[in-house]
Formats: sequence, C-alpha cells, structure tokens
Amino acid sequence: MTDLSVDLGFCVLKNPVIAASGTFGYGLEFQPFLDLNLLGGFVVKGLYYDPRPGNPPPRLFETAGGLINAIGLQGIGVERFAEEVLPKLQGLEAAVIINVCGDHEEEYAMVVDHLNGLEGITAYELNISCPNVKQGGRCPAMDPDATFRIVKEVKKISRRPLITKLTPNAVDITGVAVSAQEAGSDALSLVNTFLALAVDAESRRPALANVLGGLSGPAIKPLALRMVYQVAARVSIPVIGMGGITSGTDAAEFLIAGASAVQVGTANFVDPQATLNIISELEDYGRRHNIEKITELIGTLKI
Amino acid sequence: MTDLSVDLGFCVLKNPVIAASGTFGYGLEFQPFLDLNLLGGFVVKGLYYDPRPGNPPPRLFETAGGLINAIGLQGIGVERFAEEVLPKLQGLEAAVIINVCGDHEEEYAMVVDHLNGLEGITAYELNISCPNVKQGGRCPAMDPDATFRIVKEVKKISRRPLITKLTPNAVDITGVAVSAQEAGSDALSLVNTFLALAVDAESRRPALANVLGGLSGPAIKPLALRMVYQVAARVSIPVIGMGGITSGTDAAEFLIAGASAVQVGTANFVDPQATLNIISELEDYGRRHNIEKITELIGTLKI
Amino acid sequence: MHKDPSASITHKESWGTYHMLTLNTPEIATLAAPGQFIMVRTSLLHQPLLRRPFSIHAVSGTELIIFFQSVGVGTRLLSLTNRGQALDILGPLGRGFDLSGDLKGLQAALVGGGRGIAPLFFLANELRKMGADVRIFYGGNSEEDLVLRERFASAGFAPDCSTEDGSYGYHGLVTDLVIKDTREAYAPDRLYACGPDGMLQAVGELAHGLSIPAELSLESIMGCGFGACWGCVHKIRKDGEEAWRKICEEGPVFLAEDVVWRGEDR
Amino acid sequence: MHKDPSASITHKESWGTYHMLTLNTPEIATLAAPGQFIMVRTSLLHQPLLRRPFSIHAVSGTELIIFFQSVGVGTRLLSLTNRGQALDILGPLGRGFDLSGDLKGLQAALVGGGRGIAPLFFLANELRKMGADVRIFYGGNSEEDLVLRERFASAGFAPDCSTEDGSYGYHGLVTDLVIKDTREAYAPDRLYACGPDGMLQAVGELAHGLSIPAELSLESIMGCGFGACWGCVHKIRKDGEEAWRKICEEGPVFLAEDVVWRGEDR
Ligand SMILES: Cc1cc2nc3c(=O)[nH]c(=O)nc-3n(C[C@H](O)[C@H](O)[C@H](O)COP(=O)(O)OP(=O)(O)OC[C@H]3O[C@@H](n4cnc5c(N)ncnc54)[C@H](O)[C@@H]3O)c2cc1C
Ligand SMILES: Cc1cc2nc3c(=O)[nH]c(=O)nc-3n(C[C@H](O)[C@H](O)[C@H](O)COP(=O)(O)OP(=O)(O)OC[C@H]3O[C@@H](n4cnc5c(N)ncnc54)[C@H](O)[C@@H]3O)c2cc1C
Ligand SMILES: Cc1cc2nc3c(=O)[nH]c(=O)nc-3n(C[C@H](O)[C@H](O)[C@H](O)COP(=O)(O)O)c2cc1C
Ligand SMILES: Cc1cc2nc3c(=O)[nH]c(=O)nc-3n(C[C@H](O)[C@H](O)[C@H](O)COP(=O)(O)O)c2cc1C
Ligand code: FES
Ligand code: FES
Repeated sequence: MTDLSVDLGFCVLKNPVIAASGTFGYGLEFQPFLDLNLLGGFVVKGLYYDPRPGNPPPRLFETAGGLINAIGLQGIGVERFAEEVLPKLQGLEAAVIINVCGDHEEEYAMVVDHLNGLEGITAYELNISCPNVKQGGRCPAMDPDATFRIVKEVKKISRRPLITKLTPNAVDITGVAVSAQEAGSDALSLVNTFLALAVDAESRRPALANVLGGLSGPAIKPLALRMVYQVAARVSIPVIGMGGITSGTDAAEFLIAGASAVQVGTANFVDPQATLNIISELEDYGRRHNIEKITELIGTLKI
Repeated sequence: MTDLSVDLGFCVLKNPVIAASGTFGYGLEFQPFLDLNLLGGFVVKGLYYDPRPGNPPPRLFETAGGLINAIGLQGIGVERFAEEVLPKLQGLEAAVIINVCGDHEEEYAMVVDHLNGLEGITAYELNISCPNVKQGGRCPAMDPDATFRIVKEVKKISRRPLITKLTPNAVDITGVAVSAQEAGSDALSLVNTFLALAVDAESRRPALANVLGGLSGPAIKPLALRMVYQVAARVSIPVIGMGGITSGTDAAEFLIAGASAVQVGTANFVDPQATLNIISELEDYGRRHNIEKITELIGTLKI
Repeated sequence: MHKDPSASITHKESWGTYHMLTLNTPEIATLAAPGQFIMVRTSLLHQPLLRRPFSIHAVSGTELIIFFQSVGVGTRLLSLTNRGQALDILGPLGRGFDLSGDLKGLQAALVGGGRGIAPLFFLANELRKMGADVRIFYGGNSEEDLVLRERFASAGFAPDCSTEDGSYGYHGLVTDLVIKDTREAYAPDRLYACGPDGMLQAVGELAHGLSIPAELSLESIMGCGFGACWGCVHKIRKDGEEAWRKICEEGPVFLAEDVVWRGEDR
Repeated sequence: MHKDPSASITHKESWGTYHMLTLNTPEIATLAAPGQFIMVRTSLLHQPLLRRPFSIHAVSGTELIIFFQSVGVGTRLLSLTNRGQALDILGPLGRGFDLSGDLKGLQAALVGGGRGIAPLFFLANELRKMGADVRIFYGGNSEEDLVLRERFASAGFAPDCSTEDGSYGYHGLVTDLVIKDTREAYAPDRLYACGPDGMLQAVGELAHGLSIPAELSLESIMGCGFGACWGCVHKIRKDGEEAWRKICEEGPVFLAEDVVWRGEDR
C-alpha cells in the first residue's frame, strides 16, 4: 500500500489531493457526498474583507472540455465567514486553506489580519490571480513586481504559511513564481483560470454578462501541466499543481511534472466525489507501479 | 443569398474561410476531397529556406477537445517547393498564402527573396510564432521588439502583402500585434498553437519526443477568441482569426469578435471537407439572419 | 441529497423531440418532493462536461421519472439512452413548491410552457392528495409540443391547452389563456408556473393583479446543482434586500413577488 | 481516396474486447487493396477529436470489414455501435502489401500479433488468388486473443498459433514459433507481418537471417491519415537516405530492410 502523505514543509497532508478554491464552496456543501477528513485538504471560496455581490448572470458557459466562469467572487466577507462557517470547519483532519482576495494590497492584509487570530486554519492561499473582477481580467499576479510587493506585505503580518496562487495569464509565469518565492511565499499553487471569451453568434452578445471569464477543466490540462513543469524547475518551494485534473492518472502526471500536491477544481462540479475517486485511483496507481511513497513520483519526468 | 466575399485591403477573398498552415499540407493533399477553388484561400505548410528533417516521433498527442503537435516543421525547403509544388498551385481562384519560417531574421528574408520572383502566390504569412523548433518553445513573436525587427526587415524586401502570425504564448499579444502593425504588416493572423505538455504517467515520459508541443483544436477556442477580440480592438489592419474553428457558427463568432477572415486548422484532419462545411454553414447563418454581406458581422459584438 | 451512480432506466417513451425516462433510484425517489430536480451526467467523457438539471416529473415507489426535450448536445445524448442502461445522477436537489399548511379546497392553477410542464405532473398529484382543486394550463408553440396532454387527462387533470400557432386549443400564449379564464369566471387562489422567463414574468404580473401568490420554478445554466459554484444565480428579494441567490439551493421555486427580472434591477 | 460520411454497419460480431464491423461503402470497398486502411470518426463531438485508423480486414462487393480491439476511448465507442448505424470514414488509404509480379508458388508466411492479424485475412485471400502458398502464424498473449482462429481455418488458412502464457498452441512469442519452424523444415520466400513494434523488428531480423524480404505494416498515432499533418512518421531508408517518412502515405507497409528502428538511428 502506497503511502500517500506529502510534506509541504509547513504542513503534512494525508494525501496530495486538495479541493480547489471556488469549486468546493465552503467545504460544507460537499458533506452530503463525502467525509471531508478523507481529503488532503480543501481551499474555501475566495474571501474578500467585505461581502461581495458577484457578477450578474449568465456566469457560466460550457466549451469543448472546459468551463468558462465569471462568478465575480460573490461571497459573504470575512466577518460572516468567521462567525457562520469557520466554527463548522474545526477539528478536521484535512488541511483547511483560506483563499484570500483583495481589491488592493491593504485588503489582502486586512483579511489575513482578521483571520490570524482564529483557530482551524492551516494556511492562506493568496489569490492574486482571479481574472474576473478587474477590468480586462488584469490582476497582480500578471506582473512580478506587483506580486513581490503583495506577497512581502502579507507575509510580514501572516501568522500562517502562505501559498501564492499564480495566473496563467501572466506576462511570464516563471518570473512571477520566482518573485513570489523571493518575497517569502511558502509554496505556489497554479494555475488559476485562463482568460477566455465566448460569443453567442445568434444574439451577437458575449455568452457571459461579464464579457470575459476564466476557462477551467480538462481543456486546459496540457497548458497547466506545461506551466507546472516550467515553474517547478525554477523554484525550490513546493508547487501545488492544478488545471483539468479529473482522475488519479491526471494527478500522477502533475506530480511527475514537478508538483508536490494537486488541486481539483471543475471536476468537483461534475462529480462531488471526484476528489475521493482521484485519491483511490492514485492508490491504485501506486500499487500497480510498486511505489512505496507517492512523493517518489515528484518531478521524475524522464526527458 | 449572403455575399461571403471579404476585402482584406490587399486582396479580396471569395469567402472568409482559409485553411491554416501545417494542417492543409501543400493544398494538393486535399484535392481528392475538395475543389481548392471553393476556398477563400489556404496557407501552405511552414517553409524554411532549406529542407528540414522535423522532430522524431511521437509527434502528436490527443487531449480533451485538443491536439498537441510537435512536428518540428518538417519540410522540403524553398527550392523543391518552387520546383515541385508551386507549379501545381497556379491559376487557382483561392488565395495561396506561403507560411514563411526562419531560424533567424536572414532566413525569413531568404525565403521571401526566393519566392518574390515566382508566380501564383497571393501573400506571405510570417510564421514567427512556431513554438516547437527552438528550445523551450521560444520564438520571435513572444516579444514586441523582435517582432518589429523581423517584420520591418521582411517588409522591406517583400513584393507581396505580409500577414504576421502571432503566438498566444507572447508576453503580451496585443503589444506584439501593435508592433507588427507599426513595422508595416498588412494583416495579422492569430493564434498559433499554445505551448503544452503531455505526460505519460505509465512510463513517466513526455508523450511527445520533443517534450513540449503546441495545443490546437476546440479546446483552445475560448482563449483564441478572447485574443482575437483584444487584438482587433487595438489595431487597424485586418485580423485573421483562428483556433478551434470547426463550424460555421464558430467562424461567425470570430468575425463578430473582430476578425475579418478566419483560418481553419485541426478541423481539416478530423474532416478533410471541414472548410467546405464551414463555408456552407456560414451561408446558412447569413440566410437565417438576413445578412446581405458577411462583412456586416465583423466586430459587431454587443457589449 | 444523494449521488446514485447507477440509476437504471426501466422505461422509456418518446414523442418527437420529447422523451420520458423512468429511473430506478430508491434513495433519491423516496426523498423527492414536487419542484425538486436531479442532475444527470449525460456522458462519461469530457463533452458535455457538466451534468444537466431535470425536474422530477413523477415519483412512484423507488422510481422517478424525468421528462425532457432534446435541445442540445446533452439532452440529445440522453435521448439516445435505452432501457437497461444506468445513469449517474444527483438528487433530490433544491427547494420545491410550498406544500405546507392546509391546502384543502385550494384553487390551484398550474401553468406549464413546453418542457416546463415537467414538474407540474408531480405537483398536481401532490396537491390533489392534499385536497386542492387543480387546473392545468398547458401551452406550446404548436400541437407537437403538447405531448403530455393525454397523460395528464388520464390522471384526471384534463389540461386547458394553448398553442402559439393555433394548431391546438386556444390560439395564443398560455398566460393569455389563463388571463382570459380569470376574466371570465375562474378565480384561482394560487398560481404555480414553470417555463420560459417571459412566461414566468407574465404569470407573476397576473398573480400580482389578482392579489394572489404565485410560485415560479426558474431555470439557469447550472455548474453543480448543489450550491458549490455560485453559477446559477438570479436576483431575488429577501428581507427587503436584493441579491444574486442560487437557484439550485434557495430555488428553483421562488415566490413571484421575490423574483427581480432583468430591467427591474437596472 | 474517398470520404463516405455514411458507411452503414450491416453486420457486427464481438468476442470479448475484439469486434468486427461490416460496412457498406461501395466506392471505398471497390478500390481497397490488402494492407490499406480506413480512418473512422468515432464520435461527432470533439472527444475523441481525431479519426482512428483501422486496417481493411476483408472486402466483398460493396462491403468492407474492419476487425479491432477495444483499447481506449475511440475503440470503445466504436464497439458500442450497432447494425443499422452509419459511420463517417475515409479510405482506402496508404500503400498496402506488394502484390506485383508473378506470385505463383510463392511460399508466403503471414505473421500477425493480436489485433495485428486484421489485415492478414485480406492479404491471405489475395495471395492465394494469385497462386501463392499461404501459411498464417497467429500469436497473442493468451487464447482469448486468438479469436479469428476459426475464421481463418474455415477460409482454408488453418493458422499456426502461439500464446505468451501457453494457454493455446506454441508457448512463447509468435516470432519464436516462426523461427522454430524455419529451423525445422519450413522455407518461406517472403514474410508479411503486422503487430507490435517488437514483433515487427524480430520478423525483420528473421528475414534478414534467411535472406528473404519481409513486408511490415507499421502503426503510429495518426492525425489525418492522408498525408496532411506529418504526424505519423517513422524513420525509413530510401535511396540510401534515412528520413522521417509518413506511414499513412508511403506506408503503412514498408520493406523490413528500409525500416530504421529506434536505437539503430541514434
Ligand atoms: C432546475 C432546472 C430544471 C429543469 N428541468 C427540465 C426538465 O424537466 N425538462 C427539460 O426538458 N429541461 C429542463 N431543464 C432545462 C435543461 O436542463 C436544459 O434544456 C439542458 O440542460 C440543456 O442541455 P443540452 O446539453 O441539451 O443543451 P446545450 O447544448 O448545453 O444548450 C442548448 C440550449 O439550451 C440552453 N441551456 C443549457 N443549459 C440550460 C439550463 N440548465 N437551463 C436552461 N437552458 C439551458 C442553452 O443556453 C442553449 O440555448 C431544467 C433546467 C433547470 C435549471
Ligand atoms: C495503419 C493502422 C492500422 C490499424 N489497424 C488496426 C486494426 O485493424 N485493428 C485494430 O484493433 N487496431 C488497428 N490500429 C490501431 C488503432 O488505430 C488504435 O488501437 C486506435 O486508434 C486506438 O484508439 P482509442 O481511441 O481506442 O485509443 P486511445 O484512447 O487513443 O489510446 C489507447 C492506447 O492506444 C494507443 N494508440 C492510440 N492511437 C493509436 C494508433 N493510431 N496506432 C497505435 N496505437 C495507438 C495509445 O498510445 C494508447 O496506448 C491501426 C493503426 C494504424 C496506424
Ligand atoms: C466556478 C469557479 C470559481 C472559482 N473561484 C475561484 C476563487 O474564488 N479563487 C481562486 O483562487 N480560484 C478560483 N477558481 C479557480 C480554480 O480554483 C482553479 O484554479 C481552476 O478552476 C483550474 O482548475 P480546474 O481546471 O481543476 O478547475 C474558480 C474556478 C471555477 C471554475
Ligand atoms: C499539426 C500542425 C502543424 C502546424 N504547422 C504550422 C506551421 O507550419 N506554420 C504555422 O504558422 N502554424 C502551424 N500550425 C498552427 C495552425 O496553423 C493554427 O494556427 C493552430 O493549429 C490553431 O488553429 P486550429 O485550432 O484551428 O488548429 C500547425 C498546427 C498543427 C495542428
Ligand atoms: S448550480 Fe452551482 S451553485 Fe447552483
Ligand atoms: S497521419 Fe497525417 S500525415 Fe500521416
């Protein structure tokens, strides 16, 4: 039986499978379908300091093997989160990671500051890469300098490990990765969604009210895998890979390409038990290949 | 009956559907399946000055809704092309566009110089964006300055209109687009393939011998459409859009997003008559929407 | 809320583009209430990627019925399934129609447009069980859309029909037929509706005019169906506050007076 | 080279993971030669995206047969098709086995591994028509792979069989069975082979040792099947020059002496 646990340096996960932010609600939505304790971890939906209304609908559009979303980070804000949600997430074996959002540097710091004093959080994931909110999909993670500043700022006050989540829409994702590492990030997660457009030819309107949205799902897997491979080769902190993972084989591919753990996003919508299936398929894979510890796979792509 | 003709400024196409480079051979391969005269045009396979051996196999890998290729621009070189292929492409009603490649600026100029004196060519498409040949997939079109230099250089000697083909892997595709326009390009075509990686988890090897390859097909359509929309909004020269087009509706979406014509790539492999189907579906679309001239669609996305 | 990875198809019936599938799915069927829906995986490949939502048309014992129209790739694949195959489904999902309180003698008008008739069969049966007086208004573009006429009739709910092209029943919109009847002698206590947005909005206005409540079953593209993606929102008034609320979780059935239509909110 | 968008399935037979489809496709069937193949669209959606190549197993009148093993998503979808459905195919494609010249009395040894047996039935029949003496060597992992034994036998080509697990016939590789026979008394004039690369390479070496020609049918992932994508290359010697040549156009059948195997060329 393969040991699936992975040590990210700042925390040990019982397995490398983490549910991705924005696709797993606040975790609670999945309790009818699975025991959260079986996961390596999960990242809650992006959290701003204040409640956010989100974008008008339509917010979703399906493409060949993919999903474009422009939810606009609708959310309850940090205070209601702390009161209504966090108490229900106490005592879990899975890592509980908070996806921290902000419209500006101070807001990131405000969210972290508020959460610092509360129990039951394993790490923060800095979402500097959401393409929906700002005009034209721009975000700090598109630029190495902006990334450095935000990570540095937040790291200063954070009492918890910091994962920086990178956008594939960056000018140069490896450059941004290196910046985040230099600014003190404890790990990186990538990729967020790819800036995309869908057009309804009948009405000649964008398919989403927000015009642009973010593409996720199996369609982006080959692009995400390439970026994880390139980034993992350049940094020394752990990389958490994601983008289109729907099976244990997909997860193994990301580990082989250099990821220390993976996140599962869109697949959670298709099948609320996707994470569990991926964990058990990863076990099968380990058994078939006589792998003692799943960490043996990491970064072993034979070129 | 909708008038499908489009005027690119430097040439009039009988319809906006052009077969894309590298997916239509030298045109001749499709003669068993269709009459080339029915197309708006076609772009021949990328041509270097000298013959090129191409990459070792495996060269192809299929993904969800997509295809990764690393052909490595295998080709017969400009001399054999001029002797063996070009004579067979004379007198066609379709525009014949040559995809010009080079390992360095001089090679692009050498190809154009050699072809300048020959008959039966409508335009050159400068392929400064093929991600396979150079290490790590870098190419001139990733950088506005390199793009400016090459376009300027080639434009100086070219006796024919110049289309610059952009890569989606650019640091900033709109910046590169503007550079190409400033350097005198007569039109832009986008997008080339997206840099991608596929891993075979069983062998822990890359699925392609070249390690990295380029992703094309329906999977990339939402990303290509977004880029066409962004670029068309920034330049005044015509934009030829492509990426995952398989139907007349797809083609209409690109026109609505701002393209003046479209190219069809991977779909030619799936169905050698794809271009013809797209043309007739575009006719149907025009009829259903009472469109007199298909050019009425261009850039009409209602925001 | 359960996942049943193998709800087997025990019966199938088709009328043109409309299809009815009976699924054996004990856990989900037992819990189902009128107005709730299930999410169905239409392919095990990545296209279509997402599940598709379908109202629960009827329930009997361990079986549940869906009734749908083939309008795109997912519903077409579903229309090609056969008896004996199994579907991967989630359900029952959402909050259905309000059946609380004493409904004895309630004059209930159920208004369905096209495929929107689907949940009203289940609802009609439950309302009758609770002592309500049920009338069905059933509209479509033309006669071919009214494929469930006989099914309703033989269950004792002979529907009042309308078609936009006049090929069957009242010539016009189904909402106009309801309005006409209320102008004449019919005095419903409550409206229940499922169908296209325009129809729902008209039903809401009618209810407002009659000063009676209306319950509307809304549609939206759904990413998950169980509250995790925030993709299915509609603007809803609640406690005086308008917000984008999840149709899959707080709906799909809402009180007409709480539903804010596009235009109203801008 | 034709496209037939609606080659209808007139017959289907299955043995475990192996399947045989008879297609009515007049233009393509009439032109087909042994060793050629067709490209089949296995889905009208975008997954699988590309067509899949299959050898022509047999031809009779306007019909053509393919024989395949279900190994992945495309072949699985194909295995689920039924009589009466139509497939979108291209063919006949590629250059088949060399049947030129006088083949009367030729001792022809046909070696097929697993699904690689597919094209050899067509070939065996054509060779016999031209007066050659045909022997079939048919190998698999185990007995379940040798599903065409009886079909060959009843056509008068009782095959010599081998299995790697020893469950049927010679215990070992099919190439070892051929080698054993040639060591004993059998003296073929020419070898024809289709199967996994290792097997083809061994057949080439055997032919070299016997100083006879061998024709090998190669496989590769194919983007188009008709020479347009340059995706299907193998290193081939021609006029003393080694180059990546398109299997779909110059092959899939090559002379063993022209085929450069990995390792040789590095
Ligand atoms: C709660 C709920 C209950 C429903 N119940 C039924 C039912 O009982 N019977 C029935 O026939 N249909 C029902 N629908 C609609 C049904 O889900 C859609 O018709 C179906 O998802 C279309 O899938 P497709 O792949 O065939 O279409 P696609 O190829 O995805 O799209 C075809 C067309 O349908 C529209 N569409 C896609 N998804 C939806 C959706 N979720 N809701 C509305 N329109 C959509 C698209 O915008 C497009 O115009 C319900 C929808 C919801 C939200
Ligand atoms: C000229 C030619 C003739 C062929 N004739 C036959 C035949 O008569 N009967 C038969 O059963 N098979 C034949 N094959 C192989 C057949 O094409 C593949 O098995 C099929 O394409 C696999 O498709 P899939 O979607 O099921 O598999 P995938 O899900 O795409 O892949 C499953 C496995 O098959 C491998 N594979 C995929 N495509 C090919 C390919 N084109 N060639 C070889 N391996 C592949 C993959 O690497 C993977 O290991 C032939 C191949 C070629 C090139
Ligand atoms: C509907 C939706 C909402 C998302 N919301 C967030 C979010 O709040 N914060 C974030 O960092 N990423 C968000 N993402 C991105 C995912 O976490 C993930 O990076 C991306 O979807 C790629 O992974 P996948 O292909 O497995 O879905 C969202 C994705 C989707 C589809
Ligand atoms: C096999 C293959 C070979 C290609 N070769 C070339 C080439 O030689 N020159 C070029 O500019 N683009 C080449 N391309 C890119 C296509 O022209 C096109 O830009 C890309 O495939 C996106 O369009 P699609 O999604 O319709 O295929 C190639 C694409 C494929 C799939
Ligand atoms: S469909 Fe996902 S939240 Fe409603
Ligand atoms: S498969 Fe495309 S060239 Fe051979």
